[in-house]
Amino acid sequence: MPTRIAYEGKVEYLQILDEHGVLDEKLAKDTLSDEDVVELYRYMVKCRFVDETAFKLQRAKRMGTYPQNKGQEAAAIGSGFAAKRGVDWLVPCYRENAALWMHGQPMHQVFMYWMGDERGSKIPEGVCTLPLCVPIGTQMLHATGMAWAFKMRKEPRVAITYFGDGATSEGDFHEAMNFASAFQVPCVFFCQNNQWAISVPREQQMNSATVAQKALAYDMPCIQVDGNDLFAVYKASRDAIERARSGGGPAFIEAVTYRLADHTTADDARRYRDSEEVDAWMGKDPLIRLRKYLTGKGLWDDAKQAAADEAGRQTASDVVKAAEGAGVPPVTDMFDYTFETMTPEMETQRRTMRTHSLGQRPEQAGLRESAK
Amino acid sequence: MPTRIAYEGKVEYLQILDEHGVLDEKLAKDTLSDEDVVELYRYMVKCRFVDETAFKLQRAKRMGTYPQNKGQEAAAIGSGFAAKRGVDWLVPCYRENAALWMHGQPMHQVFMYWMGDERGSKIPEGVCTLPLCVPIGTQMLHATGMAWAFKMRKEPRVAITYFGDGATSEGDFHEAMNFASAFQVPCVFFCQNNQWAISVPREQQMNSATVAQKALAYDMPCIQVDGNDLFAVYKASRDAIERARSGGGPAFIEAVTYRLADHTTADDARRYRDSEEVDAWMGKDPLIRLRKYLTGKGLWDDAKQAAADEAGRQTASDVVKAAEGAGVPPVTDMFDYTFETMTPEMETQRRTMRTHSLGQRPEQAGLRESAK
Amino acid sequence: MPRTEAMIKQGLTLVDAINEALYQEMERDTRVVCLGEDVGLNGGVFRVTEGLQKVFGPERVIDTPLSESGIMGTSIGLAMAGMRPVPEIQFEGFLGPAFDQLVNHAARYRNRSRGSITVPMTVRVPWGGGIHAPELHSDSPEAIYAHTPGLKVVIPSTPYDAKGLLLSAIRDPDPVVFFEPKRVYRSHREQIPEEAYTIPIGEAKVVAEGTDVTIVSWGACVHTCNEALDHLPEDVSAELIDLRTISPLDAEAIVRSVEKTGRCVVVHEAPKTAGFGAEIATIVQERSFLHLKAPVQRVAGFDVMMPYYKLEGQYLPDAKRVEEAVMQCLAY
Amino acid sequence: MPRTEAMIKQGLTLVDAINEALYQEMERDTRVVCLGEDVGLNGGVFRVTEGLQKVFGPERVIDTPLSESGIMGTSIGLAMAGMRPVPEIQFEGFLGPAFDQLVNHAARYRNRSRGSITVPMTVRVPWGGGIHAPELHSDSPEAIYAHTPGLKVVIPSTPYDAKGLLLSAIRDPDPVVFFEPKRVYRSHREQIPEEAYTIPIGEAKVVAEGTDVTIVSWGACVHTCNEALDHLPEDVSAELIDLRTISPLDAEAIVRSVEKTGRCVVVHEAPKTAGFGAEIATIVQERSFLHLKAPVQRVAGFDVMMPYYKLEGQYLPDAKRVEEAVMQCLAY
Ligand SMILES: Cc1ncc(C[n+]2csc(CCOP(=O)(O)OP(=O)(O)O)c2C)c(N)n1
Ligand SMILES: Cc1ncc(C[n+]2csc(CCOP(=O)(O)OP(=O)(O)O)c2C)c(N)n1
Ligand SMILES: [Mg+2]
Ligand SMILES: [Mg+2]
Repeated sequence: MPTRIAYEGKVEYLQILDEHGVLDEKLAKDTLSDEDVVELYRYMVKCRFVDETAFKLQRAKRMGTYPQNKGQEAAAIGSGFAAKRGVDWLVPCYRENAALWMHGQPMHQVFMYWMGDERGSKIPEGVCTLPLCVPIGTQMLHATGMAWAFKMRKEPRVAITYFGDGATSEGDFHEAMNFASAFQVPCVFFCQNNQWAISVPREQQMNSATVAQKALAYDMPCIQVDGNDLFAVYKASRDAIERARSGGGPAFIEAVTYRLADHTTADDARRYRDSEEVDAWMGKDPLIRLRKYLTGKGLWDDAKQAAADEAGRQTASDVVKAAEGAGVPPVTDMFDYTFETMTPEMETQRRTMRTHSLGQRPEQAGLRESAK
Repeated sequence: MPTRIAYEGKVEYLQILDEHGVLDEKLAKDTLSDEDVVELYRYMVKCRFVDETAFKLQRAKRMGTYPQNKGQEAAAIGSGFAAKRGVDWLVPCYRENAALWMHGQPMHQVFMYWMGDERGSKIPEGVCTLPLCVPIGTQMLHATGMAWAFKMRKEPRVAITYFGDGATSEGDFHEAMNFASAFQVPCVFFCQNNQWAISVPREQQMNSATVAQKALAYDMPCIQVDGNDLFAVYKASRDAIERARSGGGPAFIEAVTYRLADHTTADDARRYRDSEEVDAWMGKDPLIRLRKYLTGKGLWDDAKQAAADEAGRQTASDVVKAAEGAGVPPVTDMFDYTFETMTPEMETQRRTMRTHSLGQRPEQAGLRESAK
Repeated sequence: MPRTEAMIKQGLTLVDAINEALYQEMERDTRVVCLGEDVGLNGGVFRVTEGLQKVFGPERVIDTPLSESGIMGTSIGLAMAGMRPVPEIQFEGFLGPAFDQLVNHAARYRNRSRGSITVPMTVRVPWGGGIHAPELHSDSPEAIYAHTPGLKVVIPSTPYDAKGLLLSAIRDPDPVVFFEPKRVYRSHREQIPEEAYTIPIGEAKVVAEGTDVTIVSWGACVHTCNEALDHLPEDVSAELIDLRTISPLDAEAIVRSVEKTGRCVVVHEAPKTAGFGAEIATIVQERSFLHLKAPVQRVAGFDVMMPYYKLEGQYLPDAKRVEEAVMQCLAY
Repeated sequence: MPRTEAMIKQGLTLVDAINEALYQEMERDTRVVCLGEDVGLNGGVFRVTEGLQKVFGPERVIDTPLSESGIMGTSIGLAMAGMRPVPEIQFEGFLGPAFDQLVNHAARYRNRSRGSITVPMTVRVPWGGGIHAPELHSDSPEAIYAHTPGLKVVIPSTPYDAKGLLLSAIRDPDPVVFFEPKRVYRSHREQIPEEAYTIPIGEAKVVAEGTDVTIVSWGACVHTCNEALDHLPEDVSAELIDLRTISPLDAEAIVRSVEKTGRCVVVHEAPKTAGFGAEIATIVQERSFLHLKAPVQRVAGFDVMMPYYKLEGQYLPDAKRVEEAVMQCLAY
């Protein structure tokens, strides 16, 4: 046959709860119960408070650079809720606090992390989350490898990995997708397409109509969802996770959302994006639409909101207290965790805190005051 | 709209001259003239002789590891012929001798390259080809960068880059495709899908129906062609090159072909693939089918074949003579071409051919015989 | 960009100096293009390329995708095709994904092609610790690139040097890695010539003359060493050398000084083991063995991952540690 | 794989020894998986993994896509999830694309997570020149990884060491880069114990005892040094140390020897500048300064790209150059 179609692929879009808080009842069937939604909304409120608190801490110079999660709560929480705590592994980038928290990583540790303290990335026993990941696009390979181990050992676990729209430009993303598909491992790739990678808009980052279509390269099931719609995110995530768990291989989810804040506290987004754009997306805020929906359904009212706000404020203050209470780690920590067993050279460095090795004590060298 | 199609893409397949030498006249219209085909067929015969000669040289230990081109001549020549010599740049991997030759890179230099001599990669003035590239998947970025320069300077040039099926698993491939598409540069990505990457078959290399669909990730025009069909390869290449030249941006071509020989002379493909598979592909040999077609059309006969064979043999022998005649490069070459201007340390090393720097001559050091 | 009032009065920071060099060279040579993540509209995360896109347009000051290998690899292609690309890698930690293109291609094309293909490209990279940044924003991988034949590695420590060396780098016919010590991006201001000037790559600078001990350093640590000089006892006369370029290395300058002083201390931020300090110590003992009165001392980062910022101050060599090493060296 | 008649009679090559170690450890520990390009059905391009897939199946001896970062990154994930992956990178030149995962992730996870996440993984890499291979198949990048805190770097030079060190590496709780000197993959045979045994990582071996000069080397160069020993004048008594591991480094062994001999020559294939020889020379002068009768000498590759094979013999240190350096060192 001289000409024929060798391949056809497509990307579907899913929205269940629209910007006005109107639910598509049919699509919402078998997704979240009323109790779930109320609980998750409370959770989102709490996360928003904590996020704002981190921002303020940074401005008060009590925290280093911090990337706000604001506006992306539905994406993190909808997907995080679909994963089994203590069973499935979350492999995050850095804008998924809400999901990590839900899976047991204490939020004060996340604060400690941004305060420049490795102890913030110490994962408690039983918690199945990896540390935040700074080098963009690299962690998806770890998720793929973990998922591969689950498959090898026939464990009913799934890895779900988070990354941004910009991350899909990195080669490692591509290699992870290819491995995951070639070996059909239980890994869910969750792209938080928040429209920006620092100052570069998605349309400039790639010449592609959607991010999700990148999965077609690997014949990997994919979907684009309204990332500010808790229902759509949950449904797509649950379907992908449960399919992966039952041997159906990897999947790709593009959550279309928006970074309502600056890239990080070191950034000033007004330099490169219009306030109209931000304002328009403010209207699609996942919290607002969920509150509208809940109120409409009689599940929520101002008193409940006030209580939720108060709980959020209280939690945030507890988190700050715990994080700041941790103080500075012992300086020897930097040596103690490099290998399981320290090398002789490192022992010397640890003992003397010096890298020169004349073997003399500072006092011997005639220093005016002795070094500690 | 709760659910909709956000993206649709497809890959078309093109064949013009089938395995039996039967041409689809309609599709062949405006492609190659009879004279072109005869000339290119002669060229293919010559390349096959040269390729076999390299193989034998290696077996006689007169050449190092060599990757045969056998079976992929139509892909290299059809695409190479579509590019403008001295204008468009060819950015090869290592299995495109025929195309490089056609664009002016002397074949004895390619032999020298495989004999372990950098002078083999010296590109003559006016020849627009890059050196062979060993690290798989990396050169497509160079082609993209070159094409970008052409676009910046508004030159009507195109870069065409060659790589294998295996190469599309590397992250750099992905980054090149994304850059090329994002900046709409005149670069043509030509994948020689010869079904194998050393011992790994294409179906194991990726879980994708085609290689071409990887271009859908970037909304880049793509096509899959019968890579052993000179007409299809030429048409697809010409269309892509001329579209790129006139500002239409990059394109991806998957040429479905087959590596009839071992991966390289260091490889023994019988360890990992069936002889039936090889035999089946022998029947699709681009030379056989083109000869059938030409003979059927009365453009070719046994006498012409004998003459072409003789010319091929002669050329091969000339190439060997020139390559072997080149001898060993001056040892100082390794220093002389590292930078435009040598560093002081390198000057010392070059002068003394030693890396220690006591500054003594060997004779001074009491060596029994003086070093050269 | 043209100088502001503040610059005219108070002098230029290192960031200003680099910006000025880019601006002047882009004006002079249309082959020069800047590319990288956020270098365009946003002017770079450190504002080093601030304003350039407005002047030269988005085709010459280019916001690229988030793709370091892509930036490096296409820059190689641009350079081979006759442009003079100045890619920026946003932080030294993100050279990782671009390592292969830099080391296996940029460094080798000239030699591999016996001079027929060249890669005149300057890779700008904010480098080093001390700014309380997150992980992989504070490393010092210079030894790796100095160990790569075919690359030049330049590390200015002052605005004056930054401008002159960057202009040399961009005009250099070979690939240059230009590390910018972010700790001193804005910490010092200096009056420097407004017109374009170059400083030869491969020439060290004697920052302070002395007779008792030679201190060799580069980048932000030069300032740490300078601080240490102030704390040394009055009767200690230390010579401070700022290498400015570690590849090619100005070994003569070091040897000349050590043959005078007989003592040497090397100071750098990178982990000690197999750091570039080892190369210097080795050269000194190779070439000035009989002049040495004490072992060459290294003051460096520890052999651990650069700690997160709560502990970076304990990791980075400070004036106290330099002082200690100098005194030990003198007391030997 | 179980020993063949030939092996039983003539001993094992380095390739055989590694194969045997992999076979035994995979039998002992089901967490061990081998993965890489062509390591399965084809048994690896050097046949190091020959036969293993037949015994352990394609789920434990895995042919991966052509994707070094993918191999390294998924191996990290496998290791974190409790497996003991042994990825192979086909040639050292192709560590380039995997550099970022190795250096910025594998080396750091334990420290970054304060011990809660670990990466017990052994990266096997055929390494070094001298086999007339094409470009990027003959490099020696060990200094780069020795400069990376959090990685161990092991380089055996004999079948016996290869087996014992590989078993230690796989059982090590931290990431190990295991460089296999391909020049001596099959050049020597040795009778070695059939049962599993380990050799501690970080212990050098005295290959030949001597009193006049210490020669320090690793990998295939150890054999070059051995050859040089034969050519030295009768009255020269040279001690030869095979480091076997360059990170962690057995500095004590070197220092002990040099304090006896007073002289030291380091030999390696990698380019001289900022090569690992510099670290050794520096340590020797730091710790044995008063014992040194001559500068530590380096015999190394030149500061150029590893040349294509027509000239590799001129680039690689040979016995003659080692001999020269030793004699110069003695004559100092
Ligand atoms: C490999 C690498 N390159 C560059 C950076 C610097 N950087 C940090 S975040 C960022 C943008 C990330 O964009 P995206 O992936 O869309 O995630 P988002 O921040 O929008 O959530 C960049 C360029 C980095 N951290 N890692
Ligand atoms: C980065 C890199 N990894 C591994 C290799 C070793 N290697 C050489 S050729 C090859 C297979 C290439 O397959 P493909 O891209 O399909 O090209 P083909 O050889 O089939 O033409 C491999 C793995 C290499 N040269 N470069
Ligand atoms: Mg984003
Ligand atoms: Mg192939």
